[in-house]
Amino acid sequence: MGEQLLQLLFSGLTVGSIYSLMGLSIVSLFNITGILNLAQGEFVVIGALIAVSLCSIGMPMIVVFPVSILLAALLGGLIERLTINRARGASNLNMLIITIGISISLRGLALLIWGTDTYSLPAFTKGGPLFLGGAALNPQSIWIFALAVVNFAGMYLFFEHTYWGKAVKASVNNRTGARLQGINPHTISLLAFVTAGGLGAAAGVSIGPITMVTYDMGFMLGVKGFVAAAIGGLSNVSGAVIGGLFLGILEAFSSGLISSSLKDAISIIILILVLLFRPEGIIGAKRERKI
Amino acid sequence: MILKLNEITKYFGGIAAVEDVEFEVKEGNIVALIGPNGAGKTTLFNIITGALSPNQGSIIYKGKDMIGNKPFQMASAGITRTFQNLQLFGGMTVLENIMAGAYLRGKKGFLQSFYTLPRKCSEEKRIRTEALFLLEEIGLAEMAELPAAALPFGKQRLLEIVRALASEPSLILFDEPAAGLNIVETETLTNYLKHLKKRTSMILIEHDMETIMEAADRIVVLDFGRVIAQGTPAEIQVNPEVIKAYLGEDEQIA
Amino acid sequence: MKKTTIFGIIILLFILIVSLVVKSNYLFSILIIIGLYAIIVQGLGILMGYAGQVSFGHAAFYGLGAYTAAILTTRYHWPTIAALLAAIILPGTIAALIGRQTLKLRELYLALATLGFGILVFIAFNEGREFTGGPSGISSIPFLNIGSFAFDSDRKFFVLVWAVLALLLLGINNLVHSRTGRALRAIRESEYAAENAGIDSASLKLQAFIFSALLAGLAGGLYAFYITFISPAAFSYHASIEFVLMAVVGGLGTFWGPLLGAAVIVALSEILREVVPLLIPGAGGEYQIIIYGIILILLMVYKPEGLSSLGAVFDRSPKRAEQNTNKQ
Amino acid sequence: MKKSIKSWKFIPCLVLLLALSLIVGGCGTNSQTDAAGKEAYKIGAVIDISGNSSSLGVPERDTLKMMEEQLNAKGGINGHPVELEILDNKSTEQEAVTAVKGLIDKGVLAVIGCSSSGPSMAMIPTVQNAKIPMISLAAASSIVEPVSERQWVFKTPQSDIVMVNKIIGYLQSNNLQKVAFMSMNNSYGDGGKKTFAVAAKESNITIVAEEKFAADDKDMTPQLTRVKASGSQAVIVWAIPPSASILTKNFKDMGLTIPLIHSHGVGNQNFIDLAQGAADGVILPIGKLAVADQISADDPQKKVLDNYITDYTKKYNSAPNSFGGYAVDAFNLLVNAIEKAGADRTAIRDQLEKTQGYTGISGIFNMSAQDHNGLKPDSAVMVRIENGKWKLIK
Repeated sequence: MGEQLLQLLFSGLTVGSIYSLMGLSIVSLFNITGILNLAQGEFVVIGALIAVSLCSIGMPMIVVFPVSILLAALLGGLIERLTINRARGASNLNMLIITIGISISLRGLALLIWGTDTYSLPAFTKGGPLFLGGAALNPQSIWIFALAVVNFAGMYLFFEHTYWGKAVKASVNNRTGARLQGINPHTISLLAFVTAGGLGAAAGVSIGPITMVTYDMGFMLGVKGFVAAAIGGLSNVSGAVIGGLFLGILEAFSSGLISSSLKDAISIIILILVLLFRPEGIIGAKRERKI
Repeated sequence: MILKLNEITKYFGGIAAVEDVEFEVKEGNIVALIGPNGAGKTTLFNIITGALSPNQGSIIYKGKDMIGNKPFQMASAGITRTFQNLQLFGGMTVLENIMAGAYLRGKKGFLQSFYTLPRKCSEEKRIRTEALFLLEEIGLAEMAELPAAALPFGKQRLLEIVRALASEPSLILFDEPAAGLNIVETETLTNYLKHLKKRTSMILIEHDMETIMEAADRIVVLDFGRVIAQGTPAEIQVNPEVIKAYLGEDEQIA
Repeated sequence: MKKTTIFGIIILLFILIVSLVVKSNYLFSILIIIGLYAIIVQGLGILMGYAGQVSFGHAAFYGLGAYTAAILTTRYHWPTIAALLAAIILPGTIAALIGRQTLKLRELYLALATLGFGILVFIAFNEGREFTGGPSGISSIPFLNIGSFAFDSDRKFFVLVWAVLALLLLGINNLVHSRTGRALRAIRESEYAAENAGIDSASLKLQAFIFSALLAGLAGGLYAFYITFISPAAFSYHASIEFVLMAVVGGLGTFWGPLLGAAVIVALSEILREVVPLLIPGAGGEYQIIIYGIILILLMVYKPEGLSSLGAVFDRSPKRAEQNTNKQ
Repeated sequence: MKKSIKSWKFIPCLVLLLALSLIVGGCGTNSQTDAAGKEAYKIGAVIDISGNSSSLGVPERDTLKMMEEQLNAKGGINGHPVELEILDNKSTEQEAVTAVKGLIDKGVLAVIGCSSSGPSMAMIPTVQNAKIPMISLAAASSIVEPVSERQWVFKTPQSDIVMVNKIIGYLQSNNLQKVAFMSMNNSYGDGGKKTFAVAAKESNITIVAEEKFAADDKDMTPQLTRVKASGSQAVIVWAIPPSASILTKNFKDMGLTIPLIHSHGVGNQNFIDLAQGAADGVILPIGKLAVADQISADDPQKKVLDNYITDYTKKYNSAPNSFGGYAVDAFNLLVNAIEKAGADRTAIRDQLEKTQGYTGISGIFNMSAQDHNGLKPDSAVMVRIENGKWKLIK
């Protein structure tokens, strides 16, 4: 039984790290621009697919990783300039729909270039699973977890401990104030999307070996990321990580111990309960909501 | 007596925004609420209209304690208000603003509205006529079909006042109705308020002393959330405490 | 002559002419689908455009309507018209049960909660094998009939759906210009001020939510009786998002918006299916998706107030969109 | 009320609808004739080219295009060229219905499609009403059963029961009586589960664990953990890639050693590639296409299979899979029927029903008034994956 629980925990941590990565990107963009980006999953997919192509021409993983990030970051920036930037001052709902449009277009682009096939990516390190206490752990899971930790640490330091991070966070609520502080919201928005593209690709390349890559898997990843972010309180970096891990572990344990068919239902019910009764997230402090 | 406040106290994070506030409004009177910024005037309005619930105290309106009622329940009891930062229904026409303000004057619900042609409906006709009458009275009739947001600022202030009036309330709370108005507009407003005394009682937050002295029957002075004086304009004008706390040494009442 | 009368005549003429002139079942089926979606989006339009509440879960009500109609007729052999009635009432009841709590949430939180509700119902369709047939769905649903008259052809069904739609348009026009409609718009413009005018905003929002669920259920029931086969796939959150797109693309808070939005989104995908291969030989669904996405983005960037504003050059209530974005 | 309805606003709306009717109506009227003046035979296809089932639909579309070219290059049917119009249903039921209505309006003689069960089921009432022969490329047996309500509907893929019987046979011959069944939570997995449950009961095989996963799940370790604890002697999985591949990797990672039996849903090279070595040892029933190089030279299907593989590989530079094979059979069955029946839908239907001994990719078809699929259990074989290749289990 102990072995079984440990196995479920490993599974939960693996999937949870993936959700955390998604949640982190979504939350960081939301913190900076106030936009809930429904196309984040597509950034992940495009990043991973770029890596697939690079791998297929024989590039080693150590090169593929930064190059895909760079290309996806460029794409993120390009998209921001072409869409978000041109729709300044649009309402939240309209912005949300623009990101839906981006997500649809990117999915079509992926379908056009890479087709409907599923691809896989090579793991970062060779070798079979590790066995800890009788439970198997895929080494790639550790990489994903590590990436989530690095992302989290970076964002946490940026948003909470640098002048710029705090300023940027404040600029969401107060554009004029931000300008007075010498922050140009349009530049910030561009940088935010560049980062979102890059983070997406980083996530895509590292989860690819485990999840495989299909052109249309982005939306589902995005939805899970939202659920993770919402469980964590939507504007809170540590919340997104904990929300993601919580969601992953919840899914693993509910399908391993209760029923695999109720797994999604259980996590959605938790989401709704959190939204209704703790909208500030499972860890956030009680405070007035702004949105 | 239409309204009586007893020991109204409200804390925000341990700090009292209003404390032990007590005063009365007599029927057909205009009571002016004055005091420096941050004295708790708007907070008091929010409490009277049910948007905030006080930590203690009672609001006796027409003999009944109204604590715990929500704003819409206060409104249906007969208390409406205007806002310091205008809260017009900007996308709706001037006429629609008034008709929306007259919500309580109708009865038709969701379903009935769905299957009744508005122009076949006598209630609708009556509300429209009444709304047009109100607009005419204040000189906005020819702008009835314009979107409210397209009016000049002064007219928007007037519109909000008329909207509050449209439900035929017995008590209206005006939050700085003269703010941002020019001299002519302020005078029109003052006259209009006096004219309204026949229909309703009023509480008025205002900084423009001329308006207050001219229109108010009684004045309540708030400072740091407490009532430091109340009385007729003449009494307040000579109250040394008020002059010290509120008007300052160098300001004279005209 | 009153405008409502003119409107009535135009729409009746439209139904009459189309039903007499058109021979293509394909065209009928497109018009039927547009009509069904327009019914849903009408309700959603009241909720979003007037009460100012977004819902990303309306495919659930649509699906509940469809499943109610399908299960009652195939398993319990109810008369179809009674089943249709139940298909309207059940989603409305569920909306009433969940609405009060849910509608306390705002904007993005409400969007997420309704999305979650939609996913839950979708899971229920998949897992409730005993009743719903699971992922394989329910087939052999009868045609809708009233007495011995069955709506068994596309032409008859078109007339039915559009007649329902016309009545709805009329009703909604009444509603919007009534006391209730003004109150709903007032809530959207300034909830606080609306409350101070005596409008019980929580209750009205709930009523608008229930109303939109009733309409989605109605469309769902009609859909089941039209396609005569249903499976959960048609009621996933993709459909919910599509409905929101239709509402926004058409123009929120406008009279023609919902119909226009439904027509444009459905027609766009049909037209792209025909036109894209002509422009780009050999092109398949890939280009359609990209073009569809790009059109959506362009529209939101350059016409955020929706398509119906294109026809409203002479509209006397301009600057509506500007107003909305400027509000805090 | 005077500005409540701006009736002139209806005009753009009306114009739009009418324009739409002209555009789509106009497309239906052109009909080509070839140089010899013989009118083209129109065939329609509604395929899941985009959306969830696109991995099925795309090879089917490619195959159909290739078949059309080949046929017309050979001079068509009795001198009539064949005009095949392929529409995308985006893997949705509603779009499948509108698409098939469009095709019927354009006067097609018969319809091929759809790739998956849901859209196929949705099209059935329409083709039944319009009396148009339809050949589905989806597996669910409910598409053609009961035949009394599906006179106009045929299908080419083997029914689940064909594959299930193969698996049961394998289990029995290896004396495996306690099994776990895992399925994808969609109509494919659901169909397999139902069929297997019935067949297993008849053969005294106990299902000790029943697990499900979503098509887009990223980790099936929790489900496998339950399977591991259940003490089953073999695991049967009804799924398609990528989830089937992820499951296989998880299975290997967890160090499970009991036999892993998949369904024909993983019958393409992609599955093996994705599982990155973990697929070795997997056993599955499959159409003969995947092991065409291993079946004996005197197998009646050998030549048909080899031809298709050669042609497809030449044109598209990749090996065909069984989905494309379903399209080959559907197209050929239809061509054979039209050859005998001419441009008469009822006659085409009758001829389809009378199909006897057609040797196709998925097997030898013998249709009848009771069987609108016509494939026998010998149309599938069991294979084991060894070193990334299918290996026929003799």
